[in-house]
Amino acid sequence: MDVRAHVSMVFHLDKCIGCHTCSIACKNIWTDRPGAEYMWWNNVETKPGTGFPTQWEDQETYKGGWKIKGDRQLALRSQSKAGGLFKLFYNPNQPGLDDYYEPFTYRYGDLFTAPAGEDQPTARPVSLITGEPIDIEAGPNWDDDLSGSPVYAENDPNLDALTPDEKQALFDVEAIAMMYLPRICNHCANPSCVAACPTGAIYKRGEDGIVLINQDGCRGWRACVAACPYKKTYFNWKSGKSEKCILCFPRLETGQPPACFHSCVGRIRYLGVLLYDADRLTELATAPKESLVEAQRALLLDPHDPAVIAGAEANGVTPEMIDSAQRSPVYKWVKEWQLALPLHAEFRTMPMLFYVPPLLPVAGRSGAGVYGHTPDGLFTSIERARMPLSYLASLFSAGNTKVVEEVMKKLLVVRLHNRAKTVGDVSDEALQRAFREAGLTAAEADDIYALTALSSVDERFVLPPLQREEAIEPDHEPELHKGMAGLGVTRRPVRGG
Amino acid sequence: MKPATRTRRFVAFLAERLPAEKMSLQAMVQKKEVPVHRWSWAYYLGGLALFFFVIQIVTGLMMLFYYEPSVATAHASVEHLTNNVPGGALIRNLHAWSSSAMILSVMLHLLTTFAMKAFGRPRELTWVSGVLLLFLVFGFGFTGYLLPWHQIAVNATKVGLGSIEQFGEYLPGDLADLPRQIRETIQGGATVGQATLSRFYAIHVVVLPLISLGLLGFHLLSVQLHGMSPGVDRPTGRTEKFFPLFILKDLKVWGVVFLMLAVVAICIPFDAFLDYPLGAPYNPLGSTPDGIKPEWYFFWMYYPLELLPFWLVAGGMGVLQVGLLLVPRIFRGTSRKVLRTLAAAAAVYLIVITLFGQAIYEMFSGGH
Amino acid sequence: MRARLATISLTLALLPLAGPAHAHPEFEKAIEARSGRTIDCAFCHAHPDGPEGVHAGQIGALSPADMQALNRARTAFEPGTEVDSPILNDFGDHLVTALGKKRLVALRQAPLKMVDELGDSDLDGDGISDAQEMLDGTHPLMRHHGAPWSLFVVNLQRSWFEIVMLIIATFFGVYGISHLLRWFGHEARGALGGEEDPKDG
Amino acid sequence: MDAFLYVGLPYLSLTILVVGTIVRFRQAPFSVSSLSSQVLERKKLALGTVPWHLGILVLLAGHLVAFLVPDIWRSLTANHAFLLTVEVIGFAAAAMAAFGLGTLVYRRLVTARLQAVTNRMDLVVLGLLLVQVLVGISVALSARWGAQWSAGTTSPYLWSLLTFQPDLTYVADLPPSVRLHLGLAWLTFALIPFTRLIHGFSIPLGYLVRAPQQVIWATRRRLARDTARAGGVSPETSRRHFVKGLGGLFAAGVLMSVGVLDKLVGYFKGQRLERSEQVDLLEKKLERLRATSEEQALELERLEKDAILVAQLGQLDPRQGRYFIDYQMRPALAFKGADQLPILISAKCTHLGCTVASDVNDKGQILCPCHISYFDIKTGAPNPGAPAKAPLPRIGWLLKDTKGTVVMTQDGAGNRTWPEGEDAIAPDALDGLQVWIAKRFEEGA
Repeated sequence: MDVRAHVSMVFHLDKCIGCHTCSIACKNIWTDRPGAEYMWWNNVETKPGTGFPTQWEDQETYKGGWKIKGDRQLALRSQSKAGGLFKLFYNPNQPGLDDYYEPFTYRYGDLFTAPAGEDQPTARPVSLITGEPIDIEAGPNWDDDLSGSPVYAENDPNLDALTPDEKQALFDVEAIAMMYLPRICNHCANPSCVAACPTGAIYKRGEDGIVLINQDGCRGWRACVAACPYKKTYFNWKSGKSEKCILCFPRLETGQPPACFHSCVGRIRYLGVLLYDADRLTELATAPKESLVEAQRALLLDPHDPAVIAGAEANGVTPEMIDSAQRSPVYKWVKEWQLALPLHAEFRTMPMLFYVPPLLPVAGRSGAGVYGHTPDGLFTSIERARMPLSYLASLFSAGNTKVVEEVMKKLLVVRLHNRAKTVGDVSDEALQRAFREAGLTAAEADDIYALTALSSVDERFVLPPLQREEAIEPDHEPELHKGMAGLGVTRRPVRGG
Repeated sequence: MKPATRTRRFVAFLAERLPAEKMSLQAMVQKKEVPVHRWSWAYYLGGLALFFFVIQIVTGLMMLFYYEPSVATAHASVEHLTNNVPGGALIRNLHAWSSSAMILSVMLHLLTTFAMKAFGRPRELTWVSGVLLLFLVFGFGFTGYLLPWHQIAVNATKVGLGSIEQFGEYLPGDLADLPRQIRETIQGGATVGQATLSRFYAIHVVVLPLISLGLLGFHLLSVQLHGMSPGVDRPTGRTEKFFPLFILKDLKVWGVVFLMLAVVAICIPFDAFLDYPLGAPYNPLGSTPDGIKPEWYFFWMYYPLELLPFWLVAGGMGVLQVGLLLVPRIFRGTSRKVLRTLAAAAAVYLIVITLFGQAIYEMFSGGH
Repeated sequence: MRARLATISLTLALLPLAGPAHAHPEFEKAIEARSGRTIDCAFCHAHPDGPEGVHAGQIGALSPADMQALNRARTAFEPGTEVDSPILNDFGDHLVTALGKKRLVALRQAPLKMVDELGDSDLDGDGISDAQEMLDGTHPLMRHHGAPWSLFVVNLQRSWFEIVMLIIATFFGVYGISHLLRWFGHEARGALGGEEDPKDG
Repeated sequence: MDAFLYVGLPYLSLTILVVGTIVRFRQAPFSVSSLSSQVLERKKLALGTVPWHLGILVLLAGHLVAFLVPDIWRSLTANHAFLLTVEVIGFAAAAMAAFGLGTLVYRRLVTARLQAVTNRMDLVVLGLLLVQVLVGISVALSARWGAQWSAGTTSPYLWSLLTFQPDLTYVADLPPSVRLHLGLAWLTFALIPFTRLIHGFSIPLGYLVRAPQQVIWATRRRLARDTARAGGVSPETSRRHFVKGLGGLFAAGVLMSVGVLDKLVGYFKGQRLERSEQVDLLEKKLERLRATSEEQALELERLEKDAILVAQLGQLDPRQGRYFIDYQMRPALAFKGADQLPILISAKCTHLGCTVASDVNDKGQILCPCHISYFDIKTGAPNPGAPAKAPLPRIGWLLKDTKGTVVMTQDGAGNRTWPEGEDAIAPDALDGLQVWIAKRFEEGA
């Protein structure tokens, strides 16, 4: 058993209002510079929709993630080892700028300096790359709230999993349902970007699992961009290096939550420590598609188990980290209550960020324009949901609808339990039956409710300051290990000759 | 100032430079720490020079077993050592390579010490003793060069000693003869001959080693007393124990350097770089061979001597020597940044004149 | 007296053949131009000032027996004759033996062409052929004189075993010291038990 | 010019290449990148970069093989079929490279987005490479079978550079196009550290063998494990390090002493010399002793006698000085002057005391080689601007006839006397006179 700690996050999608505050916070801190304007380390997508970059989930085109080769062997979808070297010159799977969007700004100055004339002066959009005026044709959230649109939503690759009827139902004008999906780098336990990097500049930090790109080591071969199925590594066209979300490690190391977490108005994010068994990674990553979610849960270890604690200590996990792991909200969501699910587990990268699927668009039923919440129709309402379970399953459980259904049932029971308490129109017997079917106890439902709705920041963010410098100091020369500190840019990032 | 206060001040000065309370093994060895920063490599240079000095002593002693310091036999004995004695060529080669390496590391040591402002209070005496050691090292080079008694060596020595006499041109009246007398005292006769060989031999083998041992002892003692200079302007975050951490690291460096030295000494005879190898013994009637040059470590003053008026260079050398000794006084208030620039400039001068001196000389002297 | 007369007559008779004795300026110049190294008569001659003079290794100091040897050497017109001239060093003798006096005289104006006819002899055994040493301007009779790089290569090949052993020994030494360092690091940390902050002082 | 282009430039650019690359990788690793522009423009890039890289890699490999193993290569290319194949492959690769590079240049010049990432050096590099490839093709076309002849010309030239024995003869007779190709290659090398070309040094071959996942630990896990387990450092680990440390030192010591001991013993024991060697050695020593005794004899002679024979006047030569030792045991030179009388002059340079050479040049001067001073033999004066300022002292002499009578003297200042009257010297008997130096002329000089 090789116990390692991992800093992990949970997004409670029921609470996301799609306001993009997280994206803006992230952009202002990290990617507001030439060459990185088009990067959105954090972005929020409307689902169904094509996302950013367009159709990123379509691995037939982009070849991200892993595939099973032969007898449960993992292989990169994007390249073989020798082929990786051949693709140094030109990588057919790398998205072009048009798959993202051409970054732009406006000539605001024109508004003030335009000579007097007939027409109202306008600020023309100009490209941030060429500086020339352009017609804006796309943006990072171009499909915002456009679920149901023929251009965007219909091209969502996840809809392939749906039957024609379900599709039809999804796009009924009156019944249109949508959800928001905030995305950052998943800091996967089995990252394909790391495996694809020819120079070995991308790495995973052993102590907290954060995946970083050594900017001094990166040679701009762009294999990671193609290999990441989430398209969360970006190529900085100016510096010629790849960049990605760093999970705000400089903030984590000083005890602050990441910027996206910190700015989230819906308080949808939970951050904590998970312990996982690195020895079982290969075995679990090659599990059959329908049991991938199970496999991922099996990867996570119980932080209260003495054997696990001993293993963690033996591996150099600090007592503070173990303590955090025991109080981790993430562990509760993912493992205890089994409510949070990995995004696209079928990419087999073992993403370590998890999502609680949204109940509202599922359970909401138009009818007479009111949402019905009767215990009778409780679980049938899931089956008749506006957003088909198979769609959610395609997103969160590698197509296994059973997993999503279980989650939905639990979420519904929590709601029912609280309705019984506050409104009182739910019979005790029906409630008990619902608890039984969902496999939940009243106490757990209370806990879930408390963590969902009443939690303070200290309950949502449970992590000791990583204090990496101090951890390093006894053995290492911090000066010499600058290169291992993520961006590691120690001088002005100008383009090399 | 009253004599009493002057004495008191002098005592106080000495007390600060040689603090008796620190003169214990514990203070000098156990407690000593070496700052860790990006200039830390410079702390190895002094140790390296010491290491080369030890090699010089060992190989020098070994050569003494065969060397015969007489005009008639010196050359033949060196030739015998080189050609017939098993390992003799290697020992001689080691001595030659290591002498160059020692001088190089001493020069580097001086430059880095200067750049790191390691001569600041209370390390003035350390610096002064170091500068004296530098002079001694050049003295070693000069005297040792004569001992094989071949044509080049003797003529080079003649030239070297001859420059003393040139001072006479600038002295008035009766003093004008003084330099010649000094020169003849050094060489023990009107010309470079047996007397010179005997004197140089004695100086190279006995006098200089004894003085260096004394000075070296003082130098090392004061280094241990005051510890390593911080060397950088910003306060350094980390230090490491001198004993045994730094010592062991030092040993590691020594090991690697010895490996390199040995490989070089085994594979490339030092003579191969000279136009005139051991060659012919000195022949007083023979003419001086064309294009004789001193060893590379004298280039920095040899080429200026060739190109510029003698009085200018001689004056400059004098100023430099005094200046070097007075560095702790002169540069008391200078920032490390400026010192670093000065040291870099000096290094550039040394490198350029050593590597391209001949080309520069040919360029300016009309291609002879 | 008879011996002396014989010597004088022989010397007179062979005077026209004494040409090569004056060949050295061209030789020196050619080699210096080729290699950039200065050489002197001692490259081939027994005396660094050349054959003429009264000192050991010069004609003026030769005994009658030496004179005979000299004359024998001077009459070695064809290649292949073993000579032992009192005014030449081994390399000079070798040149005469390898080329023959005739050719040697003929090559006076183009001394570097001698190189092609020298064969691959290596008199000093330093691993660089005499011909190459001539081109390099390094002494063919001195084991420790040669073009540094060539010598390096040759000696590296000769003493590779010693050098490999040296490297291994150094490796062991450094390995040992590294471990001692770590041992000390552990001991120190254990002994100090955190009571002493390494940042002190 | 050739020496600069084909000896100076190569060393210069290789030095720049090595030093510059090291400095760049160490000091500015962030600037080292392939600087791909695929994200900005991809269609033309695919058309350009793939053929270019494949072509140039094949070409470079070919060049490298011919350079590294010229002998094997020559014997291989002696086979006509092989040669033909190689040339065809080379041509194809060159065509590919040229086409690809052309596309890249075109693309860079016309695409608006790319202008944002194009700097002057990019253009220099593209232009240089294009010219170089085209020159290379023209070499291949004009001087056919380059695969074969290069092994006998350019390869030895490159080897001569590599072994620090540069030999220009190989390149001197090559056609201009080949020489241009070589020169441009050196120029390109020098540019590598300053341009995007440096990405060629980061070919990630390690990728073929490395593990897929890279995990970097900031803390040493084993150490941490030990610390956690023992509440400090495990004595076991500590002891292990100690033992390993001593073991390493011991092994090093044993190896060193095994290697060194016998040599030390050998050194001090000395070698029993063979007879011939012993003879040589003793001869040499004897010779030196003789020389020394000669010197001492000279010294004695100078102490004892008032006058010393230098030479027969007839032996002196106007162009070639004859060395002798004066009364102060310093070298001196004797010449015959234009008036057939001797000129005796000190040979100890008045600058730093080197011995002056004995050949007289056309201006009647002798040279001190140490610092290039020319002295007029008649006056002893150095040439203007010479390092030596004082003239070489002239030495007085006596002329004695065969009977030992002094017939003429000249002191150091040049004053002549004829003790027997000027007529006592018959002009035709001059050569028979002996030149002597006398103590009285030198004392106080």
